[in-house]
Amino acid sequence: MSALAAALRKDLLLQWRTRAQVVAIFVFGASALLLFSFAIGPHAAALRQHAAGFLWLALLLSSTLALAESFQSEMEHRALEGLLLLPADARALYYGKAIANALQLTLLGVALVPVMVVLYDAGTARLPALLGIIVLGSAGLSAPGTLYAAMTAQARARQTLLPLLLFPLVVPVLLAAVKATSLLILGDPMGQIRSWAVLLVSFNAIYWSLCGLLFERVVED
Amino acid sequence: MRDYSTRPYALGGLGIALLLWGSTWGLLFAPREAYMGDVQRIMYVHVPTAWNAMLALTFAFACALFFLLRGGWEWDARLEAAIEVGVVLSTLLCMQGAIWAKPTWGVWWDWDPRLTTMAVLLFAFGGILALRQFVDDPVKRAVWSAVAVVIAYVDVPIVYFSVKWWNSLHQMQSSPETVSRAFHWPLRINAFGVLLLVAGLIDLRTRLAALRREGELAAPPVVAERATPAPIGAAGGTP
Amino acid sequence: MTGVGVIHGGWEFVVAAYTVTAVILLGYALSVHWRYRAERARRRREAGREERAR
Amino acid sequence: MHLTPRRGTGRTSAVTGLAVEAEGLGRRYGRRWALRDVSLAIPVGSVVMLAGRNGSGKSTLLRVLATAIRADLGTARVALHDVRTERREVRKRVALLAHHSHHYEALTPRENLAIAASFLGREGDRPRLLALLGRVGLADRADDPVSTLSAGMRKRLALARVLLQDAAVLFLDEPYGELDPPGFHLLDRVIGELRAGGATVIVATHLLERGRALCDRALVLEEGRLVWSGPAAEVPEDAAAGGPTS
Repeated sequence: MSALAAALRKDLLLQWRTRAQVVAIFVFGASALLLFSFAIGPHAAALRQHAAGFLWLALLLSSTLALAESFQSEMEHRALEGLLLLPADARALYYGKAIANALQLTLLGVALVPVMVVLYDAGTARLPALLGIIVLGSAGLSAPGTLYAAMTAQARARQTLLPLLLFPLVVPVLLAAVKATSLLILGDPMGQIRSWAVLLVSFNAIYWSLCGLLFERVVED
Repeated sequence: MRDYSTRPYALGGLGIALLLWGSTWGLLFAPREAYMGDVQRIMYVHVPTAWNAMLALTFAFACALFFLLRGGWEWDARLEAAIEVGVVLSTLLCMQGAIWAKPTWGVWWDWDPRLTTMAVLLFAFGGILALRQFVDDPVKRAVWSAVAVVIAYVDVPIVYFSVKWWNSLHQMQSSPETVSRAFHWPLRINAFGVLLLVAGLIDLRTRLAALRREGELAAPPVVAERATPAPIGAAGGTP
Repeated sequence: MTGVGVIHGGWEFVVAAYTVTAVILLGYALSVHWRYRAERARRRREAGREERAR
Repeated sequence: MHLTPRRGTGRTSAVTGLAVEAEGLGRRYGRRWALRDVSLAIPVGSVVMLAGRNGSGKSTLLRVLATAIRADLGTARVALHDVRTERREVRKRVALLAHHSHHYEALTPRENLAIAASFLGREGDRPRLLALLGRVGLADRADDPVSTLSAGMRKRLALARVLLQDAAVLFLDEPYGELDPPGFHLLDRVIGELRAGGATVIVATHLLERGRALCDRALVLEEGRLVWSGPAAEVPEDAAAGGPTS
């Protein structure tokens, strides 16, 4: 457990020290939200109808930047190899990085909500539920995303490869998160949000364990 | 290196023969379906493609597991073949699905959970094919694509259920398989036809992958070439 | 529930489905065959070159 | 400051007396064999120079022995543990000073060492970290981001990180590269102290003069093969023709 604590402390320190990048990624996400509204046009009803979808699309696009960035510093001077040779347990390194990425994506998601409320007039009173969905969605993107970021950071054409591998995989996260968020915004008469939350939780359960198992094979030579 | 490999061509040939037989039976002799009319005949080729596309991707999953757990280059070659054939079949399946949906529902894509899942798989495994292009080290390429196949395959049931729930509001699920007994024979013949053809394709594509691997990796050094003096221990031959 | 009642005609869709199937399956089979022969020829040339080099 | 006693196999407990033994090691990169059939045996406590031209496989050999990369052929045991099946055990007893300095650019030298210490399970060694940084001449830059450090200073940080691991077997890959003359003397002192502490040190270098003075044995690699081994004083001049100004 202490290795996980050490890894998490390392990743949070790294993220804090490179926080300018996180702000830049937030601006990218916010500008994506703006562009989506131009694509639809100034019809308040339509914008409000699709607000949840735009929020999660913006977060998905920003996540690839954040995930790729998170492994840039690991590969720069083979810092990750340095840790593995100490030795540091690969699983601890994975969970440290994945948790830090999930926190960062949650932060991004929370920061994008006010932008959504303003641009699309799409708010919700059930803020705790919204936060819960954002946390589950961010974790769902971060688990496989961190593993694929570690993989593509060592390959050519990494900017295209990460989204190419990640997006088809996280279709269930996108579907569930968008549905749950729109139920919060547009109302949930039949109380369906529970089933979407269950789907998000099961996706996370599967991929947080599976990717932890496979991470060592990806980073060891 | 086997000079001439007959097995894949034999399998492929037999498969094509079965396909021709099943298709002519389905197109010309099978009775017209009460409601669907002749459009239903697309089933005789769509359903076998669906079964075999899933089979090919399941075989890829098995190859990935064998490679990760037991190792061996032959599993990597089979993995490459199974992924490529799986992607080709999934592409074909989505095209057939669209051609089937237009007369039936008036739109090219009706978000049927099974077909949509195959479309997601098409992009997932297509991405893995791209991954294999962009990694130069053969060992890394083999391990990473095996890992990616395991991750993508485990996602199949989740994608299916999420699309099913997501889509269940629109309309009752149209199940193309509601096929009465009289229509079974052409379907079953075509299913075996595609199966044999796919087996032949995977077999041949595996040999191609194995050949490429051979070309990529240098053979082990010949011990006889060792330059003298023989590298004795640094401490002058102590144990 | 089968949509618009009995569907008349629709043969053009059936023909389209079967041609697409034939084109893709046979096209892919041919591409694998050609790539395989090309690779084998390349391997044979390389083996020859290594032979001469030794 | 004398190094604390070795972790892992001390020089007395080793049964076979060999810190590093390898048999038929091979490693290929695509069509080229970087290491071909290398076999060697290095007794505990010896300081060995690994010489050879660029591309002779020096770095590859060190990285295989340090378990940074896999061997495609052959077997090797370092500090009595197999590099293929007991990587974790090997890594507890081995340290590698590589070309890449294994640190985080955005963090400071003190933070980089603290991270390494936390994984080594030695959290409370803050004063020791500062002393270590002082020893390699980075005391005044302890809190500047590593991105602002020169190449020589990064090499010193990497050296501090290697010393932090307190290893029984050390692989130093071109340690003199990028160092200035004071850095040379620092490294000579460090190697001397490691020898005195009973560690086994393998130094890959082109500086034959320095190697003859410092090391007791030498191995020469050529095109991935071990072509000479014997006392360091007699290493043939052409074996590793020249190199940067010694």
